[in-house]
Amino acid sequence: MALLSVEELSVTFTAKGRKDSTAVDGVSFDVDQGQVVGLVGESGCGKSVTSLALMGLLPGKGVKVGGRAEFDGKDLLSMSPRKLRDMRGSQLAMIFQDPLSSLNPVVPIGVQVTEILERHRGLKGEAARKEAANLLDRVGIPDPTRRLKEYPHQLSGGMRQRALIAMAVACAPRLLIADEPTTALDVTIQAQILELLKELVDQEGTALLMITHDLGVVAGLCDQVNVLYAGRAVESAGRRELFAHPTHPYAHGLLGSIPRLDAPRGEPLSPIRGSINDRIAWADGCAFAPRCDYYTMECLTGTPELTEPRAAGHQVRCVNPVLPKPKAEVSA
Amino acid sequence: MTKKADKIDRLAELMQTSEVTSGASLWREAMRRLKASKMAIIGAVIIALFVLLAIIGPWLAPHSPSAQTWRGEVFANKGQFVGARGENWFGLDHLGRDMFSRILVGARQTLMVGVVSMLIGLIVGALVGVLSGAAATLGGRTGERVDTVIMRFTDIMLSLPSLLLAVSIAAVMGQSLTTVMIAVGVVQIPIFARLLRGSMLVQGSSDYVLAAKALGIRKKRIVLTQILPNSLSPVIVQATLSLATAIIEAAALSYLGLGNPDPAIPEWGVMLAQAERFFDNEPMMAAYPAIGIIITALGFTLLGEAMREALDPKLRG
Amino acid sequence: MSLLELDDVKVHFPVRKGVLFNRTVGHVYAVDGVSLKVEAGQTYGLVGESGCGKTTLGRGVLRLVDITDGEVVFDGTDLAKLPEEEMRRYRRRLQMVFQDPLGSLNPRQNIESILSEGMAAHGIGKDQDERRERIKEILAKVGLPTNALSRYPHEFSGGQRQRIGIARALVLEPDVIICDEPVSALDVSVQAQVINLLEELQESMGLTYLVIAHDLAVVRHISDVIGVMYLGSLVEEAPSDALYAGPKHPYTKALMSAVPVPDPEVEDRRERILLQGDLPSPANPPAGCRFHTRCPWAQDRCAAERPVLTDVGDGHKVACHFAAEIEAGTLELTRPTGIEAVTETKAVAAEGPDADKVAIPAQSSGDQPAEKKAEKQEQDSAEADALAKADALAKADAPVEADAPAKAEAPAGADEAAEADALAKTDDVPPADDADAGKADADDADAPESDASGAESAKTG
Amino acid sequence: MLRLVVRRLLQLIPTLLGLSVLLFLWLNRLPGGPASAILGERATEAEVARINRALGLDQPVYVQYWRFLKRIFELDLGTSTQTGQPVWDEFATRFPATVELSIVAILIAIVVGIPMGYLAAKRRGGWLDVGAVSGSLIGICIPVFFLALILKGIFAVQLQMFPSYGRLDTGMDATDITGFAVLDGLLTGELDASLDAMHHLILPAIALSSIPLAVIVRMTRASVLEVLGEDYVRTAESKGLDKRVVRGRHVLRNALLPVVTAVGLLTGSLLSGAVLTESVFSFNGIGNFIRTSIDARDYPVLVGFILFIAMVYVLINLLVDLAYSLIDPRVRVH
Repeated sequence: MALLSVEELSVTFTAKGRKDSTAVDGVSFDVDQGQVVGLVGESGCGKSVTSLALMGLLPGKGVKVGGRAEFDGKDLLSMSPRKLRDMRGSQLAMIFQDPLSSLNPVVPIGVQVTEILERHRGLKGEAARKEAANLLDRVGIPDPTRRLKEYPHQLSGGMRQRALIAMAVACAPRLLIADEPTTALDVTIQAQILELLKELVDQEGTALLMITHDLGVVAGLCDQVNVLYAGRAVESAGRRELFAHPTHPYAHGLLGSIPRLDAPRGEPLSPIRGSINDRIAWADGCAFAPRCDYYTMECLTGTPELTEPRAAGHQVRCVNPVLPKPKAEVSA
Repeated sequence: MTKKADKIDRLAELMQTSEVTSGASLWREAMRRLKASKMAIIGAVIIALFVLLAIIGPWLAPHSPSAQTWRGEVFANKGQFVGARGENWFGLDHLGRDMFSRILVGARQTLMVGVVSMLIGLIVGALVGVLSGAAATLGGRTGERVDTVIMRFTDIMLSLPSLLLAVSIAAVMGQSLTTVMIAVGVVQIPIFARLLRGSMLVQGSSDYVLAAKALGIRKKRIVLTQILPNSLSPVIVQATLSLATAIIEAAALSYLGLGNPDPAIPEWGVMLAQAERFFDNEPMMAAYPAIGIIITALGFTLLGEAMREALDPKLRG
Repeated sequence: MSLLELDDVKVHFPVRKGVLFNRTVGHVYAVDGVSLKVEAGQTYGLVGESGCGKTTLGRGVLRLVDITDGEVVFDGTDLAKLPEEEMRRYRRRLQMVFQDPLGSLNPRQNIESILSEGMAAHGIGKDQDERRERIKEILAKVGLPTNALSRYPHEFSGGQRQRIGIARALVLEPDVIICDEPVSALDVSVQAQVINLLEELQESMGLTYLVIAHDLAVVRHISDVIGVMYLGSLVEEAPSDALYAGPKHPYTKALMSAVPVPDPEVEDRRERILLQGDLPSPANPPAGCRFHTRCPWAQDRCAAERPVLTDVGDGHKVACHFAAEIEAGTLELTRPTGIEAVTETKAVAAEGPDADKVAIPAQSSGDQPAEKKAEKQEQDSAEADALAKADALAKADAPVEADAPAKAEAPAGADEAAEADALAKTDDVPPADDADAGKADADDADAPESDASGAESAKTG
Repeated sequence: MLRLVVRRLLQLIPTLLGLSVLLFLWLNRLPGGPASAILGERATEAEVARINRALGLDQPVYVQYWRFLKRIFELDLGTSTQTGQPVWDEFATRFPATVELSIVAILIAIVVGIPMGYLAAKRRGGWLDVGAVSGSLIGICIPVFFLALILKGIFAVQLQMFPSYGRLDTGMDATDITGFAVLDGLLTGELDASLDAMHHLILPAIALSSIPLAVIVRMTRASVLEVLGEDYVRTAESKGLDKRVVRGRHVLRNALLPVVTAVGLLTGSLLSGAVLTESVFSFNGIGNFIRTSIDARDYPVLVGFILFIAMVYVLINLLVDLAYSLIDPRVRVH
């Protein structure tokens, strides 16, 4: 049984005066114990909103959340706010994108670490401070005891992201959700943080839900990958399978349009035409149709189903998937 | 019709929903949002009524505002005031004049006080603001010095209360509505100056101003076509709000005896001030002008706040 | 004589401190001696992490930032020494494309007036009709519909806005275009469109590009020659394929090894050189080789003597005393490069705040490109204009990735989902308003100015 | 910390100097100059000349200005034409009353304003939010003296719940130490005097607090709304912290920063509000004294008051800066 299984999660925002907008339109995926699962997609595909919905961090008013999200047998979406609050920080933890704004600027770092220890592990005073220093030390922050008394603006971006990671893993959660944890960092610091995350996940056996738009990061980190477009999963497969045979036209186009460091200079990029706004509602057909080179009339007759045209476990939501020519020779 | 053609039509039809509006400038966007805000509508209605009253008030007034027609009746029974009655809807004032007519005619003066004071503050303040804003953004090292000197000067003016300013102007020019208007207006100057300067500094450090410099556009033109148009929205909001504060502050100055002594020209602030002495036995004489001032000020404040939210860049697009 | 030659260019922002009269107490060494040549029709890629000074260098070439020292020779003329008006006329031939598609277009001008401002300033085209024709041509070249003329910047998507920025540069028929992070604020799929557009325009109009970016893959794809910058100076320069095949400078090696490649096979066997600690503060750069505080092969000589950029054959230049020994593998590591480099917490030299030299502590800045508020020292009370400029440039440097464009790129017309993705913030929040009654001017109008000058980020782009 | 104080004080000098020049010029421009202010309008030419010579007004301007500055430093602001006493002494005796009134007014504004602003933001769009916002908008639009009149008319005159004038009942003999009636009562153990003083303060303080209360409610609401949208509040929630901790340590501690600055600036504007409120309640503070001075065109007092108010305003700005640098670590000086 998966640690977390999300079925048909949907999130719609209602604001007076403006028409309803659907950010997540039926996303489903599973995360097993100790597994690293990627949610990949460009901006506006609903990956961040999905993570906020799971953690119950969406604002109370003006939001409709549908579907189920079973964590360890209990449905997160229908759980009482009080019980969900008890799980946040202890069972489920989250790291955010911008270390600059994700720390309270007027409270010392030490307090922001000990407060979670007090809340979930009942540690008080000196014991909490000692454990906090250990945590900072473990995530590679030098001279941790001095850092406890310092404020966020006295630390660099990389240090702040480590402090956030220390807080997230303080109570050894079973699932860690990372929403673009290294996007706002430079590439050498990103490499440090990714290695740190990998080590923490391997040592503790924590499951990691990695949300990013960077396919390079996914290729190196995730076991299972879900590609999202316009609020719905369009392809999900194992890491090697997806990168070797991207079958949904969007995933295929995405991989073709990214410049690779190891690609010689001459090789031209094949971009996907149009932009995220050129799309249609999933109810009317495949949202990617306006930008797709393979689309036919069937694409415009209602939401395409998830099928497995290439291999078991490699799900694709497309009526005209990109398969190697000729179609007959479908490898098992 | 080839298969490909109808495929494209079907697609175009489905994409209809996300068609982008064309040519809607930011002002039109802000207007659209303004019309949708209840606060703006209520404010606009109040202001419209007030301005209408200011224009046609004198023709509507049943009696002459300054003639002391019922003088005899009031003076006959000392301290006994005539409240609302058939002929005089709002009753009589302490000199036997018809309050209702005075309120109707007074609207025009009060509007004038508000508008003139605001304009003094806006025009002079904006000029000072533009000067120091432009100097700070494009003037280089000397520009920054000019800016600091101007800012020190506005600091001084900020600490001058309108109260004392009015007294000093009254001492020089004598007691009159012009004194009040100048005093209230002058106090607004530093507020407008600092607001416009601050806004220009923010716009001045933006990428599109840097791009204008890179294009080789001359400095004066950059200030006029790039920086200024984008710096105006906070000033417009403040202008609307300062109409409200001007009317209230003018009433306060009249209360302190600096307003227009000449009773012939009715003005709500002066009427409220003069009615204060008789408040204990005839509160309504003060209530009518006071309610007029409060509702009018509320109208401007509501519209100002609604405009602030409509013009707020964070909410744009 | 190449089209654009930079000779030992330095841009130092003075840090001013004082109670009433500000005297200079130190400098932020944003660009500290950079020499490079860009041939006509060629693309020179300038790559480096935030705070390395690449954006400042780009702006220095166009004199949007005062050059402290050195020459910028363009087609035989040293731009650094030109008087204001003459430089203004030269600007027609050197144009710039900006990173933030929304922030670099005047929100209150429609596309036609944005594109014709430049022509008017340089007297191109007799009247507006003639200019409109030219604009229509250019719009077609960059792939924008002609009905764009009457529309406003906020009505376009990020990719379209970037095309408008490119059109604005092209309208003046420039020889050189400096692209400052041209695609880093765009979505991945849109990035490719703009990169291809830039390459097509180069071929059809014979343009010369100086591309500034932090994304190595993009720079490698688009550049003929790549220069790697670290803390204000060039550490290595080489033709792009040669640089990828054999990086010689330790920093370039670490940089290349840190870039993830979208291919599991490559990712699994990629050797990662992890650096310790964070970038030192450009206001207080380490002595000798700037990189010695983090270099895995740092020797004593590196801390004493600053290496010079020397040509080691077929255009490959490197600034490192021991480049040959490292390449031959004969030099021992003096610092770990594996995971222990990340988790070991002995105080790294770069961290030690040797604050004696200049008021700003060494450790004040980090790698974080959006880092604004560095550690407060008594220097904070200074009206540090230098840092306000440095702060603005640092922001421009930020490797703002795809998700961030959700904010920058959410065009009004687009569906709300994009906006919703950046929803975490309650959107229509009225800003803290002035205390309008009475004269209690809450001074927040002053805040941006004092904020910027108060910010102590010693980072410079 | 000292550096900040020194820096701010040094920056005051140009402002105060500029102000003194302004005042000096204004004083000379008075009709007939200071002489007529002392002798009154009907003075003869000879008398005016004699006074001018006596006051040294025939000296060159800069000499007069220098003497004017010297007198200010010696806190010699001239004598009030109404009372014949030195202006400074008049201020000294009356200022504590206005300070006491202003403190109570600001306390009311803070104690009521901040919770209301917070609740309005928390229950955004609810009836409390709409009520708080419209209430504060109306609060700003009511002229202070009219509100004072209504309060006095209803609660003092008709309902007799509160005294309608003065600082203490005539019969009450309270020993006066600091000039703060409530405080003196507590110090000397005369609790009844202290209570009575409080009783006199309530109505004028409520009237005076109308505008600061309105401003604080709207500012707290806006600030809390903004902070609620910040990433670090989301991080706190993601840690599953108790609601109390999120509200206290994360939301309020950040949201109240701009409010502190605003409170500082509002106290500055209270002084002019006090002139109106005190005259309605004939509450014997500096405001009431200024009201009578205006009627009597007592220029030395008015000039003195402008300088006095400038110094108070500048002092308050200094205190606000210091307070702000104490609570916001980002600006705190190491």
